[in-house]
Order: sequence, then C-alpha cells, then structure tokens
Amino acid sequence: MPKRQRSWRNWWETGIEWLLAGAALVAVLTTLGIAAVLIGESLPFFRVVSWRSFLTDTQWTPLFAEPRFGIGVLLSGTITSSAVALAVAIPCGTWLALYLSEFATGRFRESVKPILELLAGVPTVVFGYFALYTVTPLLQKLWPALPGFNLLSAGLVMGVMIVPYVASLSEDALRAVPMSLREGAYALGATRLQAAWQVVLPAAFSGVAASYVLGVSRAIGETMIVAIAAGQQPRLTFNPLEPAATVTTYIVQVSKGDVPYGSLGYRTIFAAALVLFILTLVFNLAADWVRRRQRVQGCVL
Amino acid sequence: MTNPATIGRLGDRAAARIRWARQLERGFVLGAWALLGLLAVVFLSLFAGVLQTGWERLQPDFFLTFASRRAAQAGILAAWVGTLVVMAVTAAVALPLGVAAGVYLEEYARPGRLTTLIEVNIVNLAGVPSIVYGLLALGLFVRLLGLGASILTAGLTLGLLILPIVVVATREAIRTVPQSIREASYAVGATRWQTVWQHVLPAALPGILTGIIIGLARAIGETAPLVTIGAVTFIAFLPPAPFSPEAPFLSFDWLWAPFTALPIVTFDWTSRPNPAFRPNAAAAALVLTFLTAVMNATAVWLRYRLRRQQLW
Amino acid sequence: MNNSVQRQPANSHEPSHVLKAETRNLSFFYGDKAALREVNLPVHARRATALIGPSGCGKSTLLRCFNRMHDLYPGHRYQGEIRLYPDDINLLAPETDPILVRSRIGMVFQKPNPFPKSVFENVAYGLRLRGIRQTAELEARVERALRDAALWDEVKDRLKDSAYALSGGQQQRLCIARALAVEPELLLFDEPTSALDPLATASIEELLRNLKVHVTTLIVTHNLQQAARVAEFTAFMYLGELVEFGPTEVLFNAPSQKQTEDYLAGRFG
Amino acid sequence: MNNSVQRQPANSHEPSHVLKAETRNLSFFYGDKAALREVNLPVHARRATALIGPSGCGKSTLLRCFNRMHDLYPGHRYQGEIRLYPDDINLLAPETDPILVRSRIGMVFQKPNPFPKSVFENVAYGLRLRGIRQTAELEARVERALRDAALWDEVKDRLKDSAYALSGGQQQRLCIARALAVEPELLLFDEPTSALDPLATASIEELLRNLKVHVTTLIVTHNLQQAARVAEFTAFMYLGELVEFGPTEVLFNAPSQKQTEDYLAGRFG
Amino acid sequence: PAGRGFPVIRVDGSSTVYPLAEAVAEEFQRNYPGVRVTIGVSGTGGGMKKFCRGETDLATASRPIAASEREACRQAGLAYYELPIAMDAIVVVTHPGNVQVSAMTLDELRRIWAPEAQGRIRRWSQVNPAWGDRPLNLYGAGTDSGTFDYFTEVVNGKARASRGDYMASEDDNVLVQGIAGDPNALGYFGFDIYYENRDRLRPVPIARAAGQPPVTPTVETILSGAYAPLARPLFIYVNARSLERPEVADFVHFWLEHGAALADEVHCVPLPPEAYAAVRQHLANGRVGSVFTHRPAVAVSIQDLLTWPAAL
Ligand SMILES: Nc1ncnc2c1ncn2[C@@H]1O[C@H](COP(=O)(O)OP(=O)(O)OP(=O)(O)O)[C@@H](O)[C@H]1O
Ligand SMILES: Nc1ncnc2c1ncn2[C@@H]1O[C@H](COP(=O)(O)OP(=O)(O)OP(=O)(O)O)[C@@H](O)[C@H]1O
Ligand SMILES: [Mg+2]
Ligand SMILES: [Mg+2]
Ligand SMILES: O=P([O-])([O-])[O-]
Repeated sequence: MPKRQRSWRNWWETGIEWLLAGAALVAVLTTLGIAAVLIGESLPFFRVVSWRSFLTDTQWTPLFAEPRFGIGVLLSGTITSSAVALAVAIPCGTWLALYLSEFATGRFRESVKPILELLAGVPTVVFGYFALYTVTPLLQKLWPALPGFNLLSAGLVMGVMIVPYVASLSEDALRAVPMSLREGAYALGATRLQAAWQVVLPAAFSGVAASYVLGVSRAIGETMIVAIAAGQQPRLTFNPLEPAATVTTYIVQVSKGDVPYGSLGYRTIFAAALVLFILTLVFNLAADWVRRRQRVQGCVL
Repeated sequence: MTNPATIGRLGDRAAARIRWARQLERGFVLGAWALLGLLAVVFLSLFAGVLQTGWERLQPDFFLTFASRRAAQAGILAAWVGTLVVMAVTAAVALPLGVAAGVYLEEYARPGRLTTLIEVNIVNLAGVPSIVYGLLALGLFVRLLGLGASILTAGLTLGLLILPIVVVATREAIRTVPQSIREASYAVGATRWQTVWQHVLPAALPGILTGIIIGLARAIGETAPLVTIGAVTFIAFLPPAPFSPEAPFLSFDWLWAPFTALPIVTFDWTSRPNPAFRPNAAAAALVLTFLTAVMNATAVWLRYRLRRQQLW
Repeated sequence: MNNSVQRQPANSHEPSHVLKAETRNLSFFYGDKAALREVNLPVHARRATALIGPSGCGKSTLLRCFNRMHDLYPGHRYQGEIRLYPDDINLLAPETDPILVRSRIGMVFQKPNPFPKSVFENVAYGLRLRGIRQTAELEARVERALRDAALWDEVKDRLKDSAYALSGGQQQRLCIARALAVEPELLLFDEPTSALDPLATASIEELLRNLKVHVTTLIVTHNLQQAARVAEFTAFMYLGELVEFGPTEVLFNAPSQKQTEDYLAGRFG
Repeated sequence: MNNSVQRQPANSHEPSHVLKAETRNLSFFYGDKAALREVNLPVHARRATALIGPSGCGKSTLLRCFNRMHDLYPGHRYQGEIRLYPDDINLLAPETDPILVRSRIGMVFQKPNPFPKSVFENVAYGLRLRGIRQTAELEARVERALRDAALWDEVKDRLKDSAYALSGGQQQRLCIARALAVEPELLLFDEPTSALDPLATASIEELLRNLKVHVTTLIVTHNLQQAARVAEFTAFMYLGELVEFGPTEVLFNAPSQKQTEDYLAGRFG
Repeated sequence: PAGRGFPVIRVDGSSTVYPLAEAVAEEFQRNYPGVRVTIGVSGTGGGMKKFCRGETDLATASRPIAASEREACRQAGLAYYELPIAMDAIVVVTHPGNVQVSAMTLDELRRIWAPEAQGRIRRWSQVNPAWGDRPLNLYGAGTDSGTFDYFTEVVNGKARASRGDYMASEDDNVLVQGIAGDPNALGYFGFDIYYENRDRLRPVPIARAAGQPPVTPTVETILSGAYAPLARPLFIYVNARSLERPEVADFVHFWLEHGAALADEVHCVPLPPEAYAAVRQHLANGRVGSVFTHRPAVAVSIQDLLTWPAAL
C-alpha cells in the first residue's frame, strides 16, 4: 500500500475516532448543560434567598406575598413517597428476580420478562389515576381516616411501577453470574434457594445494586403519580398517611401554571430541580464508586 | 423425597438442616407465585379500569378529529401525529449519538480519566429525573436557543433523555460480538473502523435496535418534560408536511411547529373539571399504552430472534 | 499427613466390597443427543481413578452424573444406574435426593470457582449448609480442610480476605479445601489443573496423591502423564463409550484396544 | 498441489537469506507483566516452525507479536525487534503500519471464527479490503484459496450459504482459506486443531504439510505429536523464555536442555 | 419562533380563560379552515410576558394588565387593545353534605385564609361555633394562578398573602376530587369548575359583611354585580400590529360575535350583549391601551370599565 494511501487512511480513521468521541462527550455536555442551566437560573434565586433558610426553613410558600423557601418541606414528601415505593419495589423486585433467574424454567422466564418490561412501559399518567381512583378508595376501606390524597397510595403505586425495573435488571445481573459458581454451591449440597441467596446474589451484588439505584432514581424523579395522587400540599411530614408535595410535583405544578419567566417564583423550580439533580447525582456517584471499588477488588465476575 | 436415613452417613443435624432448607425453598417459591399473582391482579385491574372507561371512545373518529371542548367530539389526531413526529426526531437524535458513543466506549476508548468521566456521566444521566431534562430543555432549547415549545425542542429533549438507554444497549450488544470476529477481521488487514462498520455493527444491530425501541417506548410516555417545556397548548392542526410539490420539495418547517402529544392530552383531559373528559383520557391512555406495548413487543421479538440466530 | 500410602494396583474384576461406586449400563442424553452409551465403570474405594480421552468424548458428562449435576438443567436424561457402596443405593434413582447425593460426593471444577466470600467463609460454606454453627467447630474443621488441601500455611493470616485475592493455584486448592471440609466419600475432579501453571499443577498433583488415604477420587484429565502420576486406575473413553478400563500401568503399557493405543501414541486427540 | 516437497532439516544458524523472519531480543509486557523475555527465534522461509510449551508459557503471546495483534489492546508493550525478510523491516517499529503488517502476515485462530457472512464473502473479505472489486477476479481467487485449503469440493455448491452452516473442521479450513486468499508471506496458527475432532484434525494437518510449498508457517500447538508430524523446526518455550530451538527431530530426540526433556517426558505441563 | 413558515395565530395566557379561548378557537377554525390557532396556558403573567415581547398575537388575562407589563409593552413600542370578553367568579365550596355551613361572611373567610391563620385555625368551630367541632381541611386554587391572586387580594387584602397549609393544586380535578370526597373540606376555585361539578359540590353563599344578605354565585348574581367582590372580568389583549393581519382581525371579531354563546357553553359568564357592542366600537375607534392605568382592579363592574378612558 503506498504511503499516501496510508496517511489518508490514518486521517480518516482518526477523524472517525474524534467524531465518535464527540458523540460520547454529548453525555458529559448534557450533564454540564443541566448543571449550567440549573445553577445559572437558580443563582439569582440564591442571591435573594440564603442557602441557610433554603435548607432549614420549615415552610415552602414561594409564591406567597411573604414567601418562605424551605426545600426540606418538598424533600420530606419526596423522601417519604420514595421510601414507601422502595419498601415495595426492592423486596418484591429482588424476590421475583431470584425466582425468575434461579427457579423458573427458561420458557416461563422468557414469557414473564417481556411482560414485566411491558408493564415498566405503562405511562405514569395512567398509574397516577390508578392510584387516585382505585388504590386510595381501596385503602380508605381499610383505613377510613385516610385522606383522599396521600403519600401512601402514591408510593405504593410507584413501588408497583418500579417492581418490573428492579426485577428485570436484577434478573439480568443474576443470570450473568457464571454457572460455575452455582455449580460450586450445588456440589456442596446447597438447595437452589441457598445457592441463589448465599452465592449468586452476593456475586451479582453490583448489578443488583445498580437496579436498586435506578429504582431509587425513578422513585425520586417520578412526577406524574405523586402530582396526581399525593396531593400537592407542601407540608413537612414523614407520615405516609398525609398528603404532601414532592420536589417534582412542585416543578410540574409551576411549569403548568402561570409563573412568569424570570420571576423569583419561576427560579424556584430551578433551585428545586438543582436539589433533585444533586440528590440523584450524589446517589448515582456513590453507587458507581462502590461498583468500581468492587471491581478493583475482583469480586465482580 | 427420600428419608435422609436411607442414604445415611450425614447425621441428624445435617438432615434436619437440609429438610429445613427444602421447606424454606418451598416457601420462597410459593411467595414468588403469590407475588406474581398479586402483580397480575394489580395490572389487570389497572388495565380493566382504563379499558372500561375508555373503550367506548375508541372509534375511528377519535383518531381523526382534533381536540374539542366537547368531550364527545374531541379526538387525538394532533396528539398521535405529534407523538409520532416527536418520536421520529427523538430517534434521529438518540440513534446516531447513542450508537456512536457506545461504539466509542467499547471499541475506541482507552481506559483513562476521560473514559471514566464519560461512563460515570452516562450512568448518572440514566438516573436523572425526566423533569430535570425538561428544565434543561426549558433553559437551553426554549429560552437560550429560542426554539420554542416546538417539535424540535421536544425531540431533542427526549433524545437526550433516552441517550443513556441507547448507549448502554449499544455497548451490551457490541460486547456480545465475540472478540474472535474482530481479531479475524484485523488479521486479514482491516482497519479499526472497517472492523467496526463491517463486522461489529452488523452483528450488534438487533441488540442496538432493541435498545432504541425500548428507549423510544420510554420516551413516548414521558409527560413531565413536555409539560415543563410548555407544550400544553390547544393544537387543532397538523404540522406542515415535510414534502411539497414545488421546489425545494423538502421542508423542515415542521421541526419548528408547535405540537401536542398523547401523554399531554391524556394529562390535560384527566385534569379537566368536566368528568365527561374522563373516557377521552382513558382512551388516549389506552392508545399510548398500546403504542408502548407494540414497541416493547417489537423489542422482545427482536431480542428473541437475535438469541435464536446467535451463531457464536 | 501420611505420604507413605502404597500403590496397590488392583484388579478391575475385584469383588464389589472394595468398590466405592460403579456405573451400570449408564447412558446419558443431552436432549436427544446421547453423550454416554452403556458405560460400566467401577470406582475403587480409596483409590484414584483417571478418566482420559479426546475432547468431547464424554469425560465431564460421566463425572457429573456422579453428583447429579445434570439435574440442574432441563432436558438432561440419565439411563442406567450408578451404585454407591457400601449403602448400595442407586444415585440416579428418582427417589434419591440429589441434595443428599451432593452432600456426600464432592466436586472440584476445571476453573477455580471460589464464592465471592472470604477464604474462611468459602471453606465453611458446606459446613454451614449442614447446620454447623459453633465457631469453634467451624474453625477447627476449616483449618483441617485447609491443611489437607496444603493451603493452610499460605492463607492462615488471610482468612478474612476475599477469596479472589488468592492466585489461581491457591484458589483451586481453596476449592479443594471447600470440598474436603464436608468430608465427602467420593471426590470428583474435572481437569483440576488445566487452568493452572506448572508449579500450581505440581502442588495439586501432590495433594491428589495424598488425598487417597481417606477419599476415593475420580479425576478427568487431558494430561496423560498426569493420569499416570496420580491414578491407580485409568479409564479410556471415546465417543461416549468406555473403551478400556484397567490399572493405570497396564492400560498405559499394554492397552488391549487399538483405539487406546492410537490415542496414547498421540495419533489423535 | 505438490505433495513431494522434501523435508530438509535446516541448521538453526543458517545465514539469514533463507530466514523469513526473526525475533531479536523480543520481550513483551501485558501492562507490568512480562509475558516474553528476550526471545530470539528464527523463522525459516517455506518451512513450518512449531511452538510448544506448557500452558501459559507465552506461545500465543509470541505468535500474536508477529502480526501486531497486541496493538489492539491498551497497555500492551513490545520491546526488541521482529525482522521480516527479505525486506529486512522491523515489524514492531512504531513507523511500521500494523495494518500493512497484517496484510502480509495471515493468522488462523484456535477456534474457527468465520464472519457471519456467506462462505464466499468470508474468503473474499480480505480481497475486498485490498480494493479488489471485479467479480471475475474475486471468484477466481476465492476458488483458488478454497482449493488450497482443501475445501473447494465440499463447499463449491454452498458458496452462498452462511459459513456457520459448515462443520467445525470445515469452518477452520474456511478460516485458513480466508487467510490464504490474500497470499500472505507468513501464516500464523494458534492451536488450529485443538477445538476439532480427530478427523478434522487429520485433514488440517494434511493441509499444513501441503501449505509449506509457498507459505512460511508458525504453529502453536499443545500436541507434541502434531508438532512432530507437521513442523521442520520446533521451539520449546517455558515461562516466557525460548528454552530451546532446533530441527524438530533433533529437539524431540536429543533435547539439549533438561527442561525440554522433562516437558517432552510429560513431567509437567 | 413557533410556526416558522406558515401563518398561525398565537394565543397564550390565562388558564381561567383557556376553556373559552379553546372553544372560540375550535369554532373559528371550523369556520375558517386553513387558519391555525395555538393556545398556550402560561398563565396571565406568563402570557403577558410573551405578549409584551411580541411573541404572541393575543394574550388572555384573568386580571388587567399590570403596571410593569404596561411598561414592558411601552418599551417594546407595542400598542394593544384591552377587550373584556366574559366574567368569572370565585366560588367557595364544601362537601355536599356539609349543611351546617349555610353562609359565610368575607370576614369569616379572611379569618380562615389569612396568613396568621396558618397552623392555628384548624377546626370549623374556631371560626364559627355553629359549624361544628371538626377538622377544617382547606383546598385552594394553585398558588401560581390568577384565581389565587384575586382571591387573596379580595379576601386577605393583599395579593398572594395567604396561609400555606392547605391543599393547593393547579389541577382543578384534583381539587374537585378532594373536596367531593372530604366532608370537612372547604375550598375555592373558578366558577366553571364548580359549575361542571355542581352535583358533587355545595357552593357557600357569601355575605359582604355581617348582617348583609349572603349571595349564592349564579350567572345572574355575577352579572348584576351582587356577587362582587368575588366576581371579576376576563380580558383579551390584542397586539395592534397583529390586528392588521386579516386572520387575526377575523379571529377577534369572531370572538366578539360568538363569545357570548360560547362562554355560556363553557360556564364562563358572558357579558351582556350591549357590552360586546361597546367593545366592538372601541376596536373600530382604535382605542388602544388599558383603562386600569389609575384605577383599582378589584370589584369593578363591567359597565364602569367600558366607559373609563383608556391609555397605553
Ligand atoms: N449442555 C450440553 N448440551 C448438549 N451437548 C453437550 C452439552 N455439554 C456437552 N455436550 C456434548 O456432549 C459431548 C461430551 O461432552 P463432555 O463435555 O462430556 O466432553 P469431555 O470429554 O469432557 O471433553 P473436554 O475434554 O473438552 O472437556 C460432547 O460432544 C459435547 O459437545
Ligand atoms: N491479556 C492478557 N493480560 C495479562 N496477561 C495475559 C494476557 N494474556 C495472557 N496473559 C498471560 O501471559 C502469559 C502467557 O500467555 P499465553 O496466552 O501467551 O500462553 P500460551 O502459552 O499461549 O498458553 P495456552 O497454551 O494456555 O494458550 C500467561 O501467564 C497469561 O496468563
Ligand atoms: Mg470436559
Ligand atoms: Mg495460547
Ligand atoms: O391563568 P390565570 O387565569 O390563573 O392567570
């Protein structure tokens, strides 16, 4: 091959590599873009409202004549509804994943998993109205004092919505564990459950944990279900039996509403979203760090 | 089951332990069945409810008319067209970017800070709430770039939203292509790009398609980001056609057109005070769910075929 | 550990009271595909028996029948019997609980497969499965197993470390210790050294020679010299059939079958 | 094809004009780990050279240096030279284009790795890469390569079928045809028969003997008999070093090194 | 720039006016096929902002233009028409079973909703012992709606001054659902929302002061001014330059002509016929600007504001 051809080829190959790298960098740019927009829009907000009061105030009434900006109020709703959702999704999802990967026959698994994935795709608006019109009345039969809007029913439905994610992703991780590990356990006389719980699950831990993290992210970021069924009342509470607003609820409420661009009220949604973003960022980074550390230790298969 | 005594030599303690483990196992399986049953009941009642409410509205007219203040006359023409058009833009954004990023990370990137940075970012973006993407779009596309609440804005937003899904799917698909195929290609003198383009990508294509479809299925139901970019509008017309009989024949005006989409009308109708809109909302939700189901089913089918065709 | 056990090449037609196990007309099917055909293999008690043969001849398949490993996969089917002595039960009988079979018959695999747990917990795992809880007993038995596996000195200060921190050869010995800890009556090895370097191989072979004092072993190997070094009996398999069985020296030096001779001479495989 | 080429055991210290290639103080590192140490291996033109040695000794690593396969992975590092004759260029020099190297030096792998394309396209691929477009020329060269690989008669009616429809042995010969089609000067084989059954192995060995008429070959094998059967020269490697090199008959019958002797006697590996 | 390349009438603004605007747009497009109308719901403030930047042709508003918005329009050199098009009222409602509460005075309302009431007024009996000793659960229009602004201004004397511990929702349906299911509920929102759900809710008659007769909100009482101060006019603001485009002029005239009938249909309270005539006259006369330059925007009667002079 003549030299000229080689250099042309090298240019072409390098050009392509740069192009691909550019595409990969879009992920970084997106993160930066999110950070820039959120910080840029909330900077003027924090010029008016101090970080201190933002983090410690116990009231959230940003659009009132005498506004109060205690993000803790919204966070309490987010945390409570997410906790309810995860209390449902993580045990149920793990249970199902273990069952599907270690017990179910191949054919059963192959037919259940697509259904799970299909359920994971049901639009959340639909779940929201299911929570409000079906689950809440049902819960009220058991618990007459339950208000029509409450974090419990929103959280439960959110949990049900997240179960398929956790189950499907965990199952992938469990099945990726090499058969040789299972055989090692079976060869010692372990039952399927013992092998699954004591050997396969720890071996798949990082993948299973990743599914939990995604579940948590979904719960924290879920908007429509809580907006519809949890009530949109900013209230500092960790009681799932009460109505409350979450960070996402507030954002969508304001975006749907009439707050003019550029006003302080408008900027609150960016400040609130910034908190949400930092929350999921910290969470995902921590999980990623754990995963990487584990990989270094060689426990990941 | 055998009485452990007949196989002897293990001792009572071990035998008791094994019996206990077996019982636990049975409990676990029963529990899993109960759980599956419960989930089935929940989802069936969900679908039954929606179906019951919305069934009557699923007439041809419903798909062929625009929104109306009269519930009985309101249709989803603008909404489903909007959804399809926005999905097309979303795919056009996410597919090339996601596949390129996936190829870069799997085939080109050397381990190092930059690669780690990109990987961490992708993992993280997968967890960023969709409403935050909505605010990114509001600040960047709508305001800064002045694209307005247009089809382009929505497509870009949802495209970024599903980018991590496409990247991860691409990477997984590429990883299933055995190294031996690459080495075979290099060994006859192919360059990296030739290897990727001629061997790796074709072999990974079904997996990549599965990923993009699952991503689109996720995007199609997203409401929050569209609400934040301000897409809740009354739209009783379709975007301009991309083709015209006169020169220049092709036009991209539709990218800048305002739009509405299925999740938006669903949300709008459900939040209307007039209960007569409830069946409309349910019917729109059904259409949306059906579209999602079709997409997911396509993905499942693709994956199934892929697994059957797996040659290595 | 007693190194002085003598080799007593036994006659393959010895009465069964010195047999630990025996396959009777054993056939095995992966779905429709027959992988074993009418295999009749005696396994002498407290001796090492080697299974040799070209790749794909069914060595691993046969070995895995002994602890019902095939039960884990759908569509796998046994025919015939494997009798375990002195109880004289049929391991393959449907009424025989595979968990109990596996509790009595240990196995070591081609690639080391330690659990993602500490060194100690790896060895203790089988004991815990049998309901042993007392720390003292656990510690004593883990130590004994590690000593028997000639690993104790290397890991006694690292019992809490992850098993993955060990080298390949150490991991394989750990897997042997894990199998030994529960005092199996029969120990199956599937090419236990093929993934290891020469030094690690030598230490495992040494171990194999010593084990025979109390354990019966059945070893699949592709290394003929290894078979010659560690096993009293050798079985040569080909295309799912047992072609020849006999005392190792006899089989290697005076094979009765043409196929065995060709294989040993390296004419195929 | 001419089967009558005589074997001329050559002296390993022959002048380099009959050498096709030669490594000079070649060391290789996987990251920090040295896998080859100061290897000096001559490769005689139009002869087969076998690389033998225990698992993990670096045979594959050495082989893959010849076509710069290691370039594909980050952190891999060469030291020393591989000179290719008669051009007398250093294959490992940074200014040597690895793509060019691979265009001139073919490779066949342990497991058959056909592309998921038709039989014809598999063989034609390398030709297309070299810019050959005319159907007539492609067809002629594909046919010649398939004939050289002794596969033509079996596949001439199935050229459009997927390569995966062939048997393992046929796939491996297809991979050889794919490598032959571009007329390499040197052909590398990494345990080309270890995944094949005895019959397929025999046909590949036959092919290897015939190839030497126009191609120089370098073959990694774990089967000593195979080395004896196909190679004029044999190199014994151990722990990343070249222990001994010589005409096959000399090395096998009168090894000069104790390690070689031990290995050939099956005392390790 | 929404709708690049094809003519669109862009309307944005009040959520209160939205149902009416939607009805007008729907009918208009039926009569003038080919003209496209989009209606956004950015709220009165948001709509005004876009309007003053010239991004929209019409702004819908549930309150008069504010001083700052007038200033913005002046800066942009933008002339506009202010056209009252309907009346709206805020209705205070309870659960239909809540018969103890037969009427309320403005003062009682203030005691319930004042900022000072937060956390303290939690039972009905604290306001009026006759209402029973039971929890008082409050619901109100979203805090970023014009309804909230107007209600707080009228009741608490200062716009946006309110207690915060109540269920505030942008989603009208959420409120209706909440109040209809809660025997201890008290809430407020727009007349149309109440009217759509009148069989599920009970309106509370409001007295301006103790001793005065309580007035139930009906179309008659709202139009006659008897229900003041919780009734208010709704406006559209029209960009004078846009009005030169024939389709915009058609749209505005269409609105004025058919607005009354449509308002009736969507449960806004239409203006009396002579008021529409007056508005049309203002248009014809080119009377640009607002009448609220120096006047309060609370509790005005429609007759008054049609006669006041306008200024930009
Ligand atoms: N899970 C399976 N399903 C179908 N066929 C199988 C399966 N496992 C093995 N076989 C086939 O059964 C035959 C015997 O395989 P087996 O693994 O027992 O051979 P082996 O003698 O252990 O070979 P090696 O030395 O390569 O390990 C082979 O032809 C193999 O292809
Ligand atoms: N990618 C890699 N990274 C790090 N070390 C490697 C890598 N590949 C091989 N090695 C190590 O380099 C040494 C030589 O390996 P190589 O594969 O060349 O051995 P081999 O002689 O071909 O063995 P085998 O007969 O098993 O194929 C071994 O110790 C191996 O563990
Ligand atoms: Mg095997
Ligand atoms: Mg090798
Ligand atoms: O949308 P508003 O009418 O509440 O301003």
